Amino acid sequence: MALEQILKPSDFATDVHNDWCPGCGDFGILRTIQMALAELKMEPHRVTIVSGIGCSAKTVHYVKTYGIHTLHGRALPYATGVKLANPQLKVLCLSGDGDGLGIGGGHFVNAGRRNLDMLYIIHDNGVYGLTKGQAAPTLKLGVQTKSLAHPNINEAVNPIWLALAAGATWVGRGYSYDIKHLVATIKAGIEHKGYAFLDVLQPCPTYNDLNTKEWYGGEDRKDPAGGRPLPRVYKLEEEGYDPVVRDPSEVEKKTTQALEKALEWGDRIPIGVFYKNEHVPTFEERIAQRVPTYMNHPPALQPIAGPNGEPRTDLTRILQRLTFKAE
Amino acid sequence: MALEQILKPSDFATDVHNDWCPGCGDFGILRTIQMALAELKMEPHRVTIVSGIGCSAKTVHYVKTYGIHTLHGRALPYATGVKLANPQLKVLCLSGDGDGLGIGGGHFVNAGRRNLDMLYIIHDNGVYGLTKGQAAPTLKLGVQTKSLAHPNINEAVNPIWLALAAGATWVGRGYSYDIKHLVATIKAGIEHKGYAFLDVLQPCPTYNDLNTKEWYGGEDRKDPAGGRPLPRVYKLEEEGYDPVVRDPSEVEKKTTQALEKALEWGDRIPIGVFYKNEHVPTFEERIAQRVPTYMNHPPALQPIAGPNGEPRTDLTRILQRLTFKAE
Amino acid sequence: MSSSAAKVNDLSWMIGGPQGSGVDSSANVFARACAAGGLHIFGKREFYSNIMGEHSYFALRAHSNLVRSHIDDVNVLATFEAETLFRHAREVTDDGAIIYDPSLGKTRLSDIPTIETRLAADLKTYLISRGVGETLDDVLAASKQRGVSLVPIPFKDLLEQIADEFQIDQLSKISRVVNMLAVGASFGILGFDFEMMRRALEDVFRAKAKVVNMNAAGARKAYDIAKALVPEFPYRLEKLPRPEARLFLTGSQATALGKLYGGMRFQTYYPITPASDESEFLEENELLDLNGHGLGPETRDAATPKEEGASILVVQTEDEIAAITMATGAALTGARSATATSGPGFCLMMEGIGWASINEVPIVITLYQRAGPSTGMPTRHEQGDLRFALHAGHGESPRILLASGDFEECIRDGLLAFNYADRYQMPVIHLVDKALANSYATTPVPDLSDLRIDRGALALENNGYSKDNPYKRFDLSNGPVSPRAFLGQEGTIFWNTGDEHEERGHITEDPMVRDAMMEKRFAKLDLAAKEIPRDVKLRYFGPKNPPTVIVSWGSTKGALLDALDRLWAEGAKVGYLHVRLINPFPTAEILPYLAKAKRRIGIEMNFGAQLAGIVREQTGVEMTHFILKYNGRPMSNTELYDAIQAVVRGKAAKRTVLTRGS
Amino acid sequence: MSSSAAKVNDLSWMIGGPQGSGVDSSANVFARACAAGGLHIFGKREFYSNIMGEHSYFALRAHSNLVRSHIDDVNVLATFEAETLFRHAREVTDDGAIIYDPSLGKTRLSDIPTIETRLAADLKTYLISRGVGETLDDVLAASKQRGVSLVPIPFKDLLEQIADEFQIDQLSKISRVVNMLAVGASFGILGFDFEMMRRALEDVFRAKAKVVNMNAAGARKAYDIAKALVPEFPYRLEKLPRPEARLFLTGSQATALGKLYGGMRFQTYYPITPASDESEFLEENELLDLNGHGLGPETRDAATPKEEGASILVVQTEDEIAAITMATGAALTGARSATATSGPGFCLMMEGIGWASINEVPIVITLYQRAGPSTGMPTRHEQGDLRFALHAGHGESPRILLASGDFEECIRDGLLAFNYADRYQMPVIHLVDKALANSYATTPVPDLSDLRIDRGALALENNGYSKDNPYKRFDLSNGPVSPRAFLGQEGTIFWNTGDEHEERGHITEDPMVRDAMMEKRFAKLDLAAKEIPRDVKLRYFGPKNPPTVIVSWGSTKGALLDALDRLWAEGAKVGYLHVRLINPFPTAEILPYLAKAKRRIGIEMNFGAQLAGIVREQTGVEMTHFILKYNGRPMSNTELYDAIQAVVRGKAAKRTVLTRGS
Ligand SMILES: Cc1ncc(C[n+]2csc(CCOP(=O)(O)OP(=O)(O)O)c2C)c(N)n1
Ligand SMILES: Cc1ncc(C[n+]2csc(CCOP(=O)(O)OP(=O)(O)O)c2C)c(N)n1
Ligand code: SF4
Ligand code: SF4
Ligand SMILES: [Mg+2]
Ligand SMILES: [Mg+2]
Repeated sequence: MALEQILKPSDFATDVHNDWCPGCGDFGILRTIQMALAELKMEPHRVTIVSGIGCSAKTVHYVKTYGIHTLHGRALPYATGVKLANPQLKVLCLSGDGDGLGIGGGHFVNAGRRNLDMLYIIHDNGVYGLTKGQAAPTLKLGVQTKSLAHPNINEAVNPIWLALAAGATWVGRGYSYDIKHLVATIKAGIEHKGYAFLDVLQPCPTYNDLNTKEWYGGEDRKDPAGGRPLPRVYKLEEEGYDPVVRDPSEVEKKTTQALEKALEWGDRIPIGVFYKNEHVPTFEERIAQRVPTYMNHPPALQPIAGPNGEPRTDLTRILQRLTFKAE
Repeated sequence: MALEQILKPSDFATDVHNDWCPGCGDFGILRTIQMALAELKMEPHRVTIVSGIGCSAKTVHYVKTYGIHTLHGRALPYATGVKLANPQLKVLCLSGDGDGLGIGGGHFVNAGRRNLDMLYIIHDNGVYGLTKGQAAPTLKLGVQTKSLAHPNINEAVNPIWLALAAGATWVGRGYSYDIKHLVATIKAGIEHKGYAFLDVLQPCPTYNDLNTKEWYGGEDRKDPAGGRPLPRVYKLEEEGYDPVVRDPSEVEKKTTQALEKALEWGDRIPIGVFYKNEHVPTFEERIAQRVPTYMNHPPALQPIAGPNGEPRTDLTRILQRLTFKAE
Repeated sequence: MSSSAAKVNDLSWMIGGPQGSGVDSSANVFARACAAGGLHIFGKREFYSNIMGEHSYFALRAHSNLVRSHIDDVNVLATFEAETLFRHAREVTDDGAIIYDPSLGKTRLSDIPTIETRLAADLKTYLISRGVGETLDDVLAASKQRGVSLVPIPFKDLLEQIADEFQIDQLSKISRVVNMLAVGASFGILGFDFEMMRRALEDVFRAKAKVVNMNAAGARKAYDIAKALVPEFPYRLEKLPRPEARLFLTGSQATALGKLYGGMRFQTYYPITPASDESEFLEENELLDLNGHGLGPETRDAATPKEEGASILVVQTEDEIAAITMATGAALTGARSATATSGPGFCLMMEGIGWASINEVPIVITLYQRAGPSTGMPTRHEQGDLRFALHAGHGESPRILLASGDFEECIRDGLLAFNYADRYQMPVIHLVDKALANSYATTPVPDLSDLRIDRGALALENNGYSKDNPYKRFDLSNGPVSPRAFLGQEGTIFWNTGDEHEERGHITEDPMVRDAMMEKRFAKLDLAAKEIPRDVKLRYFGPKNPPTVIVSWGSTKGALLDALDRLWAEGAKVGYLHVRLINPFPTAEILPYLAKAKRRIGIEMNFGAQLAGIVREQTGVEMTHFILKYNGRPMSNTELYDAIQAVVRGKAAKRTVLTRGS
Repeated sequence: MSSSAAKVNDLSWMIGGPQGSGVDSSANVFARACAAGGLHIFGKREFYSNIMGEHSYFALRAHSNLVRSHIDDVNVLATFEAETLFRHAREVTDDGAIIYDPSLGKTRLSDIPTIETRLAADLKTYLISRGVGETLDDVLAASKQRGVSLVPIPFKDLLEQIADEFQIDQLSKISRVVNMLAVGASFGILGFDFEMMRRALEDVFRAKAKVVNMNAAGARKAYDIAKALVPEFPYRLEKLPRPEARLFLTGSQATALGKLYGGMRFQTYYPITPASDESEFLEENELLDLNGHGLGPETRDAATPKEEGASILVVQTEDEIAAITMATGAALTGARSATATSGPGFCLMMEGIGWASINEVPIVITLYQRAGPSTGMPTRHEQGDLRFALHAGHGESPRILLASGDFEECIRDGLLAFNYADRYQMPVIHLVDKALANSYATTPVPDLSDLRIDRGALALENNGYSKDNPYKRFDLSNGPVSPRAFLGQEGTIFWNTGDEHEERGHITEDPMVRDAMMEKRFAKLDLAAKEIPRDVKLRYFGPKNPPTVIVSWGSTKGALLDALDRLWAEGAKVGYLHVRLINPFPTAEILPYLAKAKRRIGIEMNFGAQLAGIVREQTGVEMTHFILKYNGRPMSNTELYDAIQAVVRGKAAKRTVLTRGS
């Protein structure tokens, strides 16, 4: 398929019936992924999208690229396997907040340590959507959505902060109703060299009646003058925030700055890129240091058999150490 | 057993043969735990120590308290279960760095969200000791201990940082060869109201030939004047560092300060208390808000049967909603 | 599609509509109305793994006697939307009725994106075979051809009237009333006392008087219209006088009740369908009463003073690994402790189960089976986890497996699971399944006065242990069961480890101690096999020494008994062995039933006939026939009746696969 | 304790000492010296789950013919420390010898804290029964009473001499030489050509000439002393001329070689005993050569040009959940991909295995069994995971189980596992065990020229798929196997999901598609049962139609064949069925062997006789006898010989539990 033809988001759409609730924030994420892939002129078959389990995870069925809908909490290791075996593929990974930060918390931490070149998106809706609205790890302590029998008893985890602690080299946040900004952010994440983590604020109108579109949009606090809502969400880049580590010596400063921004919530919720550092070698680069042919001959692209199935791996060198020969 | 008699660390010792390698840093941790319990006048049977799997996890067999040696990576949830079912017990939890931060990473994150009143200690030796020296999550990128075939390919995780991100309300670090300091730190951790996390630098002379006692002690960089080694480890409290959040408004400042300290490594490695915040309600307190009798009648201490085994739970109220009565 | 004689109080009713549109509460109202009228109800719920919009339906049976299963036929199909009609119209009996919205007549099959390609093709073939087109009107016409009564209800008009009456500005605000109109219409043609429906509405919407009135007003209108349209409908529902007190509940609730009654005080869970319903129910009821020893108010012992402080702590964990390990930690303190999950979560509990078993910790795992493998069909039914539960965890460690077949067994096993866990100091896996969990029914309040709590051998405080005679958690000197101490108890300090251990619980690799501990652990299972009463192990139903014996387990029980009642009434000589204790397997008790039978039928909701495999492994006896189902929909009384009859008549292949259900 | 006739090249040798003190390299040198002399070697390693200090030992057999197992008797026991003597002196045959340090004579049993209480008590009883005290001298005296030759070696003196000669300032720097002294002394009494030992030292210490010389010098001294002390020792080792080329390797290495040869290019692991040895071996050999198609240099095809860029990527993951899922992700790209683990890790792979099975992903799991349950005895042997592996994961999904019994099977199955995974598009669980993994032996270089790589049905690029004829990953139209495409391939975009799916891989809950997919998946297993060659499924050894047939699997093979060789030589009519393909179970092939046998013995390293259970489940045939062992130590040729003989002679109970090993 010639690349020039793939320019429309609809080229990334499938005919699969979408069964999200009306008004679900996931629609925005789906659309922006399709737009970003189109704008980046990606060939659909060169892209693999991996997801966990949850409402969010169904996304892959609606995108016309290879789509791997895996197990609850395991999107990251599956995606890692795909990328490691064939680093020439573009890999996106999607999780719900329960999927990525609850049951998948251990992988979240360890993916940061690798810095593999891929983008990981968490659909942050504060609830376990598909199992009917239990509190997810991003829901704040003491709040009570309509789906809960009691106020939430756990402190929330801060995804931005955790990603920084884990070692992600690009950390961002988007909002699923700001399509234009989200497309740009997703594109930036895809283009980052290394492991990029993107938290997307994704209202779940069915179960989370607190962090709604109206709330993020500030409908409850109208500008006394014009009567216009004062959105809670604001853009980092519009306030001159510079997330980029331009020199390794800046790591500490830029990290601390990102951490401070990550603490903001409530009246002012920053979106945009919090941190970006391309001075850390990617996992692929680290492997290539040991195995120089890795990028061109990764595991997926090595011939292993001759025309008649003859095994082509030559074990001579290894066997020499394990063989006793006649005198 | 009258409390006054339990004053010697040896009262907390068992006759079980200790099989750690000579010079292992675990000895120091074992000894300091026994000392701290003695100094705090704890009754042995009121204490339960829970551990995962690894060299470090064997500790519980050498301490005369209830000792629960569990599964690799699962010390925290077991300990959580013990404490939740009987909050009147004193619970300590021990892990190796692989145990707590590798396979147990997900629980690490979620334990912070709860703020249960217990102390969690990680034996930080940079390697998977009991499986013969593979790189553990705290080993730095690119270094190569004698047990590794190749330089370490993963970035290290920063336990202090991660604990803060997860929400631990007390975060400290000790060094297993500074017994006095470690006893004091462990005691402080035990006495903290809420979830306390303690990272202990624990040399593994058998597999980690980089982060050795000599290295921490600075034997390789002697003071040019007196010829004395210049230790890498230094004490936060000796430099006037104040970790305590005295008012909720200080949270951000004290956290940032702790994060900055957590980044120090190499020439100067801080030990002591990084952060302490008792303004966050403990998990026990959160439960008691819903179930006022929780502390006095926790799950472990409720009568469930009459003298002849008659079930004593009265389901009348629940059944009323589920019963149709004759007109 | 079957008989057309007039029938009183023997009805199969179905309502369908998109998930989240209020279909569930209308089914609830229908059921409660029937129950209020003294009828028995059995309801089955089918829905997609989806939150909103996909098709869901409720199939209800109402009867003067106890009903324990659904049938394939539908006598009355009620809905306000098109998809339900496309999907289910063919299931309506020739003498049945369809309640529908006439304004949807022009809807085409291809307008419904949620109908699976395979089903759409199949439907099209059907419509062509009937010589009609593919609109809803065509579907209705085909039904009418067969004799089905059509009951058009002008849903929108009625809604508008209600909006007017109750001064509602936007129709969308009362859109859910539409479901109650369908219920009202149903009762109209069935001639049921409308007052019962009003009562049910009050029950369901408790505090909200306006909602009750609005719904009642609408339903009444629909009732009258329908009644006028089909005055002589062959099916009737009639109030029965003075029924005894009855429970009306789901299998999840029954299980929860049994566990609470058994003294459970700690439960962990990670959200998962269909298991989390139980935990959420427990969470809502966390504050408990301690009192007498009856299940219901009638057995309360007024002499026992009411005590304070009873409660259950339900903890939502970060995953199922934490769920099982946390529950085990809690069990060590003496609290009766459990976790509840379904297949994927159970997968994550393997190590935890092994640890509990080697450390002889009493812990209960309630396993709500659903259709696997992998994520499978999360909201659909299966009994596919039997072998996995039996062999859960690497290496070899004992556990008890109890599988409940109906609500009373759910309650009893909920309590017994803890007794066995305590007495034999090992994990008990209590198998339930989606069909049981999500079906709801009326059932007489069971007499549980025989139930007692048995905590097994305990090392009490002030126990006489001393330095010279120290407490040994895994004492080998007095039979396989060693008295258990709780964390925090004085004088009984012990250790646990997942490693092989000596008597105090410290690690050992001594080959002889190892052998002794392995033998100790498994001897407890032998003990359980000896001690557990026969009537917990299995139940036999049917004539003595029949030529045909069915072996089955779990929730097939309801459909089997209902089907067998009919077969027995017709004189069929069929026996049915319902196995409830799967491990230790009741080999000796089962053999006599099988040895003499000419035909042995394994009936299970799975592909592999798992129980039959265990039976053969343990007894050497092979089933001669299998009736299996694995399409995610529970077996109906109807298809079981047909399939068993075919076997009895010698007309069945060795393996019959049931495929009904939509 | 047995025969006392002079024996050439038939020796059982043991060396013991604390973990980490160099015992392993001395055993290695002993073995290599023997191998260099043309002898066959079989070595077994026993050690605690400990890093340093606990007792470990190596039992080696040296023979002119192939040896496949250990025996219980020890002919020469060599050590420089006390614990080994306390533990093993009783195992030395009456005509054997003990090489020891005379300066330790006064050591008391109670001085050794690492000896288990149970063992210490047992030893004491023994010493009392011999009328001696409890020092090492007493132990030696008791041995001498029996005729055992005592060979005191002045280890410290010799070390000092070496230190002098080689100008070593601190004795502690050469403490490890002490082990080689014990080896030298052994060869001294055995009269073996010392030159072979020198060669072995060169082999082991390659580059380090000084180390070689030092060790050789010391060993020579000990050699001479020992030779002088026991000039007429009945056991002798003699060089054999011109042996054919032989492999000398462990089971882990054999398995790794098979996998590499089979084209594996991606392996994940999380550290665990005893599985991680394989992954670490692979990691050390990550850079590969691509070339001809032989296993060894002799079969290299010079015409095929050497290609660049072959390598295997071995990834240490954060846990075993990541290990299985990451490997599965890699497999989707077309790379032959595997993970290797042991019980606790395998527990964490349940969901991943189910996902791979429902998505028909070829993935290999090498399962190194060790003694369970739970953490169990991590460094000890067992075959306890068979049932768990067979039923791994909730719900029902197909997988293939292959169990290797010896090194050649490890190599072959290493490759075949991938072929079957690709051909039947499902997980293959390759069962190995601790005994196999950690034993090392000489073995003829196997002829593998029959092995081919079979990737199964693939959807090639430029495949003619189009919008109207789209690629369907789970195409139902052409038999159960659908051509597989790789991620990244053009024209074959597909989806995967753990949910039940339709042909393209999208979620479905359609009951009929569900049935079709279940049947498709299991039909592949039927296909495998048909296609997999009989000689992979099982091997039968022994006479035709014997009255006694043994059924066994896995690494019991070596000890069984060694024991049977003796029994056959004595005329016993015993057959042995070695089952290698456990699933799909070769029912038809196995039945004829069992049907006619009067006695059927199930021999397994587990408590529950797991394979025997499967045999009964599948064939209805029950074993008449069981020979089982579960104390963590592999079955010896000796105890198997005795136990089988007892069965044949009608003197055995139904269940014989073997208990030898220390
Ligand atoms: C091991 C396991 N446990 C539980 C589940 C049940 N489950 C399905 S979706 C889901 C929660 C999804 O929540 P989240 O990840 O936040 O995604 P969302 O639906 O909110 O997008 C859970 C717990 C599962 N599939 N697997
Ligand atoms: C599920 C599981 N995987 C692997 C292992 C094997 N294992 C035992 S100890 C250990 C590593 C221990 O390392 P660490 O936690 O750092 O503790 P240390 O020995 O260094 O104190 C591992 C991986 C196990 N017991 N369980
Ligand atoms: S439940 Fe919430 S997250 Fe899921 S589809 Fe509905 S709105 Fe979206
Ligand atoms: S291996 Fe390391 S951590 Fe383990 S006991 Fe030895 S020195 Fe300590
Ligand atoms: Mg969510
Ligand atoms: Mg460690």
